[in-house]
Amino acid sequence: MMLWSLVLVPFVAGLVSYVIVSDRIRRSVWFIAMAFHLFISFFLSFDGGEAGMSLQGGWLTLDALSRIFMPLTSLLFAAATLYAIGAFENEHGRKSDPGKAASAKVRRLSPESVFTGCILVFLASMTTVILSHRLGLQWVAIEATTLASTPLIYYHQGKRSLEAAWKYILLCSVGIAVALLGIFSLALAASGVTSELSVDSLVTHATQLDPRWLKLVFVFILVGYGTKMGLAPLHTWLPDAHSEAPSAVSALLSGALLNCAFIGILRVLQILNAAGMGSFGEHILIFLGLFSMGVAAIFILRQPDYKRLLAYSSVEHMGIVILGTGLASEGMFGSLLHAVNHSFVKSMLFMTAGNILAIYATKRIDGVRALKNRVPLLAVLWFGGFLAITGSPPFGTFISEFSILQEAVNQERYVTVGLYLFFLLLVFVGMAATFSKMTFGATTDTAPPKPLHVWSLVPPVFLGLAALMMGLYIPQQLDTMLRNAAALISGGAL
Amino acid sequence: MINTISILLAITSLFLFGSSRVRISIRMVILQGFLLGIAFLYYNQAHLTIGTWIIGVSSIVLKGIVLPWLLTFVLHRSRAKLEIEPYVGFGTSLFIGVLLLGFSTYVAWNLAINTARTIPPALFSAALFLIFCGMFLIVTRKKAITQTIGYLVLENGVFATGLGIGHEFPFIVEMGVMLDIFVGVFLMGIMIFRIDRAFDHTDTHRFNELLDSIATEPADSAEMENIQ
Amino acid sequence: MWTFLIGCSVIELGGLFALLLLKREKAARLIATLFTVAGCAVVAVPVFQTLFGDGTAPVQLPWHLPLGEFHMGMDVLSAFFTLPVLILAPLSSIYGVGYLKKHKGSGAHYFFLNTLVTAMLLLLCAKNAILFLMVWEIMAISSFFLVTFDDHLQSVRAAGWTYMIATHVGMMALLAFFAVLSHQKGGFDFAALTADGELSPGVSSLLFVLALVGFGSKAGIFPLHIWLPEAHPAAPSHVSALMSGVMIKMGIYGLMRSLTFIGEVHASFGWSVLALGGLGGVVGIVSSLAQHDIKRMLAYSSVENIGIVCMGLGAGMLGMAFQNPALVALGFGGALLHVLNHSVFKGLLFLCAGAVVHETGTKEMNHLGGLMKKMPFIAAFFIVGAVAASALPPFNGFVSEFLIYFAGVQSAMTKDVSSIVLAAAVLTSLALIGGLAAASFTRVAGMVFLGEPRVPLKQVPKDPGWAMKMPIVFLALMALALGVASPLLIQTVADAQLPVTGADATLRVVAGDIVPSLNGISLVGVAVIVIFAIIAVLYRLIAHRKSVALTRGPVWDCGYAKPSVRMQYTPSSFSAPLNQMFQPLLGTRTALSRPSGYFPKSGAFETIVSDRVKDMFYAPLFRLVARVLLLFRILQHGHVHIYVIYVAATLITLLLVTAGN
Amino acid sequence: MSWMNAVPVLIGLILSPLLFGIINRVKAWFAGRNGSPLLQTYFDVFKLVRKGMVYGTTTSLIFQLGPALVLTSVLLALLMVPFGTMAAPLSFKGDFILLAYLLGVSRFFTVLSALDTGSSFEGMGASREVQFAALGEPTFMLGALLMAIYTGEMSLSGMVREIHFEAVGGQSAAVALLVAAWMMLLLTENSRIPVDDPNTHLELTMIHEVMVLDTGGPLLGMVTYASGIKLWIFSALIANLLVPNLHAGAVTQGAVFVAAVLLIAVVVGVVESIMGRVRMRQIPKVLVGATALVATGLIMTLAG
Repeated sequence: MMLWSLVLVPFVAGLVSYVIVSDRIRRSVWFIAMAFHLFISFFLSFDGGEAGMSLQGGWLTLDALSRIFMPLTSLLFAAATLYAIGAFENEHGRKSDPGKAASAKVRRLSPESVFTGCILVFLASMTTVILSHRLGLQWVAIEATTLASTPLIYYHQGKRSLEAAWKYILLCSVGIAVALLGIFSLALAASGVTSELSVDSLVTHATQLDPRWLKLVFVFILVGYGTKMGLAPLHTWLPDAHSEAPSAVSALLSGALLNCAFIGILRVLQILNAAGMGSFGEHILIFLGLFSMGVAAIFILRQPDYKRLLAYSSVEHMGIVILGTGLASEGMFGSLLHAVNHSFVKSMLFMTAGNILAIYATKRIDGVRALKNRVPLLAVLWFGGFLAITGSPPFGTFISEFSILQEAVNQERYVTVGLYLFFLLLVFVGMAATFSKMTFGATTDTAPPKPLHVWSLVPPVFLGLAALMMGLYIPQQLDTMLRNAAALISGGAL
Repeated sequence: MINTISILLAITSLFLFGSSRVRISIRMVILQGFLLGIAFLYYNQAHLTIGTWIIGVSSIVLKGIVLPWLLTFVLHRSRAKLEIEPYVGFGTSLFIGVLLLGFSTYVAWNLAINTARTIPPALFSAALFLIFCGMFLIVTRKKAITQTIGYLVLENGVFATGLGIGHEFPFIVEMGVMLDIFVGVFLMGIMIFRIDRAFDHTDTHRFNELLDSIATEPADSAEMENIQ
Repeated sequence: MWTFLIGCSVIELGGLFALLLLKREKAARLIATLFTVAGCAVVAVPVFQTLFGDGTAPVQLPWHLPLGEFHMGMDVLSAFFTLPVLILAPLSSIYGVGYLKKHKGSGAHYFFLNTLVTAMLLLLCAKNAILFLMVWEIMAISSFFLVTFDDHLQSVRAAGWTYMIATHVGMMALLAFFAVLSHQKGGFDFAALTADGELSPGVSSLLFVLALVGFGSKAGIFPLHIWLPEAHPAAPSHVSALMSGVMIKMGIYGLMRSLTFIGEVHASFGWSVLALGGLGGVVGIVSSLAQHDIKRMLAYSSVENIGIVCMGLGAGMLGMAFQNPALVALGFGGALLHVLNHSVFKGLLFLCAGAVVHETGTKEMNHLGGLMKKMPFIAAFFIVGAVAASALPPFNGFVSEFLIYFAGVQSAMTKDVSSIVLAAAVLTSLALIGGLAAASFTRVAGMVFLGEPRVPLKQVPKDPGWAMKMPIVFLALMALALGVASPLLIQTVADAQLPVTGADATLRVVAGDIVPSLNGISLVGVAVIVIFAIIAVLYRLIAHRKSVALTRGPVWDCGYAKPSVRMQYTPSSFSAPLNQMFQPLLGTRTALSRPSGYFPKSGAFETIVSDRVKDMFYAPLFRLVARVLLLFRILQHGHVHIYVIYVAATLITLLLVTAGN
Repeated sequence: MSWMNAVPVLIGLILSPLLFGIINRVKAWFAGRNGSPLLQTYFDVFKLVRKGMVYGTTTSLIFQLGPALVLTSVLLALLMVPFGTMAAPLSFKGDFILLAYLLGVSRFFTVLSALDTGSSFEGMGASREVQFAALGEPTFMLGALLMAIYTGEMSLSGMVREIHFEAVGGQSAAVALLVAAWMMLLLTENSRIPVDDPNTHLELTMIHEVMVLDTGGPLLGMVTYASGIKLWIFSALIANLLVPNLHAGAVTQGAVFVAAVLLIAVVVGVVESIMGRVRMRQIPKVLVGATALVATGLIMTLAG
C-alpha cells in the first residue's frame, strides 16, 4: 500500500492545490506532500524489505534500480520545492520594490496554483515511472511527465518560454509515440509467450522472445526514450526547454526527468541482456554517447547564455551515461553513479543560475561580472559547480567518469577513449571561459545586491555538499545498492 | 471488414495530405477516430469484455467527438483559418503521400514475421501509412494547429498497430494511453490559444528566437583574444 | 607516517582558520602562517627519518571509494622532493604576511595557499593512483585561485584561464596514463603498479608519452611550457615563488615516479627527454633575455632550469638504457640536486622581485633602475640570487650543473659513439645556457638595481619590513650553505634515486668517487669568499687612506653637454644583439611610429615579445578547432520541423543499421 | 699543497704582467718603433695603486667591490692551471668546469661594475661582452671534452700529463684543431686585436676597455693585474698542449714551459701586428667557427 501512496499522495495534492486560492495554504499542502514523499521513499529504499516489495501483481515494485532513483528523485523534488518557494519570495520581493520595477521585464505570471498543481502531478508521474514494472504503465507515466511539465515550462508566459514549451511538447510527444510503437512491438514479440508486459515475466521468458522483434523494440525504445533523455541528435528541444523554464523546474527537468527516461531504456536493456542479446546494442549506445558529447561540446564553446550552457552540459552528461551503459559491466556501475552525481550537481547549478538571474536580471554571460566580489556565496557555489560538472576530482563526477574511462580502456577501445577525453577537454575549455568570466573581474557599481531569500540558498548548498561527499566518501550501503542495480541490469553479468 | 476499414483509413490520410483547409482535415480526423473505434471493437469481438467495450467506445468518443470539437473551437478563436503556403506544395505532398502508401504496403506485406497471426497485413500497412502521414504533416505544415492534427494522426497510426494485441493489454494501460493522447492534444490546444494571444500568429515557421546558430566570427570576438 | 598526516592536517587547519577569520585580514594571515610553519616542522620529522634514518611505515586507511583507497607511504624519493616544500612553504607564507598588507581578501588567499601546500605534501606520499589524481587536481585548483588573486586585472584573468586549460590538458593525459597502466598491471595501488609485469614496447612508449605530456605540462617542459610565463607573473610574488620553486617540481617527481611504473626504460625515452631538456633550456633562457617584465623573465628562467633538470633526467635514463651506472647516478643525482637548488635560488629571486614590484608598483624593467641606492638590502640579495641562478661557484646553482656536466664527461669515457654524442650535446647546450644565463641575470641585476632610475617613480621605494626580509636572508644563506656543503648532500642524493634506478650497489661507489671533486668545489667556494674579503679590506686600506684624495665626479660621457637619464642602456638594448641572433627562436615583433612632419613632436619604438611556440602552434590550433566547431552550429537553428526530421532520420538510420546485422 | 706546488703559482703571479710588455714590444718591433719598456705594466700597476680614487656619482658599493671579486676569481683560476708536467696545486676530476665558471664569475662582476656607472658606453661594452662570452663558453667546454676523450683523464693536470703533440699520427690533428680554437678563444677573452683593440681611444669600438672606462687609481691597477693573470692562464693552457713531455727534471720542464708561454705572447703580438680588427658583426661567426673547429676535432677522435 505504501508504494501506491507514494504515487497517489502527490497526485491528489496536485489536484487539490489547483483549486486552493490562498498561497499560504497551498504552499503548506505542497510542503506536506513533499515531506511525506521524501520520508516514505527514504524509509522504503534504505531499510524497507530486502526483496523487491511488489504490490497487486507487480504493478509497482521497488527493485534495486528504483531503490536508487526513488530517494534521489524525492530528494531533488524536496530541494526544488524549497528553492521554488524561495524564488517566488524573491520574485514577489522584486515586484514590490519600486526601483526595480522599471528595468526588469515584469512578465505576467500565471497563477502559482497551476504551477504547484502541475509540479505535484509531475512528481506523481515520475514516481510511477521509477516504480512501475509494467512497461505499458511506464509508457503512460512518461507521457504524463511530459504533459505535466509543459505548463511548468511556460510558467513565465513570455514569447520565448511559449516557443520552448511548444517545441518541447511536440518533439517529446512524437518521440514517445515512437516509444509506444516499441511497446506494441514488444507485446508482439511476447505475444505467444507471456500475457502481461511486466519486467519480471519478460526477463524469465526472455530467451523465448522473437530476437528480430526484440531488435526492433530496442531501436524504437532507444529513439523514443532517447528523445526524452536528450541524446543527440534528438536533443534539440532540451536547450530551449531547460533554459526558458524557471530554475526550480529546469533543476527538476535536468536532475530527475532525464533519469526517468534513462530508466525506461534500462528496463528494455535488462530484458535484452536477459535474452542474451546484450552485446547487440553496444555499438549504437557508444556511438550515441560520443555523438551527444560531441554535439554538446560544439554548443558549449562560446555559448552566450549561461542557462543554455547548463542545458547543453546535461546533453553531454547524458551522453556519458549512455556511453557507460554501452560499455556494460564496470561501465554500467559508472553510468549509474554518474547519473546520481550529475543530478546533484546539475540541479545545484540550475538553482545557483536562478539566483544569479534574480540578482543580475540577465541570462547573458556578458551581463554578469565579478560575482566573487558582489555575492561571494553564489560565486563559491557557481565555481564549485563548474569544477564538479567538468569532473574534477574532489567531486563525485570524477569517480564515475574515471570508472567509465577505466572500462573503456579495459575493453581496449582506444578510439573511444581518445574521443571521450577530447570531448571532455573541449567542454572544459568552453565552460572555463564562461565561468571564469562571470566569477572574476572588476565591477563599477558598488550597490549591494538584493538579498536573496534564505530558502533559495539552502538547497543548492546542500546539493553541493552532497556532490562533494559523493566524491570523497561513498557510504558502503549506497555502493552495494549501485552494484546490485548494475548487476540487475546487465543480467548478473557484472 | 478489416480491409475496408484500412482502405478507408488510407483514403482519409490521403485527403489530409492534399487538403489545404484546416476544417476539412479536422473532419478527416473525426472519420479516422470512428473507423479506429469500430475496427477495435470488430477486431476484439472474439473476447469482448466490459473493458474492451469501454475502451472501444471511449476511443470513438474521444478521437471522434471531443478532440475535433476542441480543435474547431481553437480554430475559431485563433484566426488561422487556412494553411497557407506550407514548405511542400499540396500537389507534391499528395504525390509523396501516394509514394508513402506504396512503401508502407510493400513493407507490411514482406515484413512477414509472425505478425500474420496478430495483425492482418492490410491493417498494418494502413497503420504504417498513418504514421508516415502524421510525421509528414508535422514536418511540412507551418500552422501549429495542423501540427497538432499531424500528431493526432500519428497517434492513430500507432494505435492501429496496437489493435491486434489490444485485448492482451490490461485495462488501465489502454485507458492510460487513451487519456494521455487526449490530455496531450488538449494541452496543445491550450498552447495554440496562448501562442495566438502572445504572438498574434500561430505560424511555427517564425518560431526561431531560440537558436545557437549565429556563427560568431572566431577572429574578431573579444573572448578569442583572451583565449590565447 | 602518522606524524606526517598530523603535520598536513595542521597546515590545512591553518587554512580553514584563515577562511573563518575572513574579516580580520591580519589575524587570518598570522594564524595561517603560524600553522604552516608548525605543520612543516612536524612534517620535517618523518622526512629526515626517511632520508637519514631508517624510514617510516606506510599507512593504509580503509577509505571507501569505489576505485581507490587511502594509502600513504614515504620512500626516499618522495622524502627528497618534500625538502623544497618544507623550505619554501613556511618562508612564502611569512613573506605573504608582509606582502599582502595593502591587499584585501587575504583570508581566502591563505586558505588556498595552505591547501596547496597540503596537497603537495599529500601528493608526494600518495601510494594509490586515484588518491594521486585527486590530490593532483586539488593542487591545480588551489594554485589557480592563488594565481587569480588580484583578478580585477584583465591580464591576470587571461593568465588564470590559460593556466587552467594547461593543467586540464595535463590532467587528461594523466587520466589516460593511469587508466592504461592499471589495465596492464591490474589495480590502482602503487605497489601493484611497480610490480615488474612485462610491458610490450608499444604500450610502454604510449605510457611514456602520456606521462611526459601529463607531468611535462605541470613541470613546464619545453613544448608545454607556455602557461608558465603567463601564470607566474600574474600571481602575487610569494605564490609565484612557491609555484616556480616547488609546484613545477611535482611534475618532475611525477615523471620519475612514472619511470618506476614503466620499469624498463628504452634509449629513445632518454634521448627524447634529453632533447626536450636541451631545447627547452636554450629557448627558455633566450626568451627570458628578451622579456620586459621582471617576473616573466624569472618564469622563463624557470623553464630553462627545468630544461637543465630534464637534461639530467635524460642522461640518467640513457645511463639505465646503456647499463652505465656512473651515468645513472650522476644524471639523476644532478637532476635531483638541481631541483632542490633551483627551488632555493628561484624562490629567493621571486621574493626579491616581489619586493621590487611591491615598492615601485611596476614590473616593467625598462622603467626601473638605480634601486640599489634606495633598497640596498633587496638589491644585495637579488644579486646573490642572480649569481646563484647563473650557476657561479660560491653558490648552489653551480654544484648541480657541475654534476650534470660531470655526467656528460663521464659518459664520454666509455668512448662509444652514442655516449660521446650525448656528452657533446649535454656540454654544448649546458655551456650555451650557462653563458646566456649569465647574460640574462647580469641584465636584470644590472639594469634594475644599478645605474640611475630611468623613469621617475611615484613614491620613493624603501626596503620592506622584516616579514619580507627574513625569508630572503634565510634563502640566501641556504643557497650558500648548499653550495659549500655539497659533499655531504651527495650521499642523500644518491640514495634518493634508488626507487627509480633500483638498488644497485655500484651507484653508491660511483657517487663516492665524485666526493673529492665536490670537496674541491666547496674549498674553492670558501676560498673565493675569504680571498675576496682580504682583497676588499686591503683595497679599503689603500684607496681610502687619509693622505690620498677621494672625490666623486661625473661619469665620462664623451664631454656631451646635457647627459640625460634616458641615455642609459635599457634592458632591451642590452639584450638586443643576442635577441637578433636568436630571432628565429623568439619571433619578437617591433612597432615603430616614425616622427613625422617638419617639427616632429613624438616618435616611438617598441619591441613586442611573445612566445614563439604559442604563436606558431597553440594559437592557430585553438583558432582552427574553434572555427571547425562553429561550423556545426547551424544544427540548432530553431525550426521545429527540421528537429522532427532529425528524429525521423535517426529512427530510419538505426532501423537500417539493425536490419544490417 | 706541498712547497713544490707553490712555485708555479708564484711564477704565474710574477711573470703575468710581463706578457703585455712582450706583446707591445713585438708590435713596436714590427712598426719599426722602439716601443715601451718590457716592464711598463709593472710600473703602471705600482703607480695606479698609489694614486687617489675618483668614484662616479651614480656608482654604488658594487663598483668599489666588483674588481676585488674579479681579482679573487682569477687568482683561484690560476691555482688550477697545470704547470708543464707538474700537476696544478688544486686538481680534481672535472676541475676545468670550475675553471670556466670562475672566469664566469670574474666576467659577471666586471659587467655589473660596468653597469653600475650608468653610462651608455659601459652599457654597450657590457652588452657586447656578454654576447661574445656566451658564444665562447661552448668552445672551451668542448675542447676540454676533446682532451678528456683523447687522454681518458678528467682533470686538467691528468690530461696535460697524457697529451703530447707528436708531429705525425691522427690524434695530433685533433690537438692542432684544439690549439687553433683555444687561440681564438684567448684572443676574444683577453681583448686582443682581431676581436677587440686594447689601445683604442674610440669608446664606440671598445668591448673590454670600455667596461673599465671609469675605474681609476687602485681599482684600475687591480683590473689590469687581473687581466694579466687571465692572459697568463689562457697562454698556460695552450702551452700545456704544445710542450711535449721531455721526461727531464722538474726544473728544465718548468723552464721549457715558461719559455713556451712567453713564446705564445710573442705569437699574440705577431698576430696583432699583422691582422686588422674583425667587424663587430662578424665576431659571432668567428666564435661559432672556433666551436666548429673543436667539433671537427671531436669527430676525428670518434673516427680515429
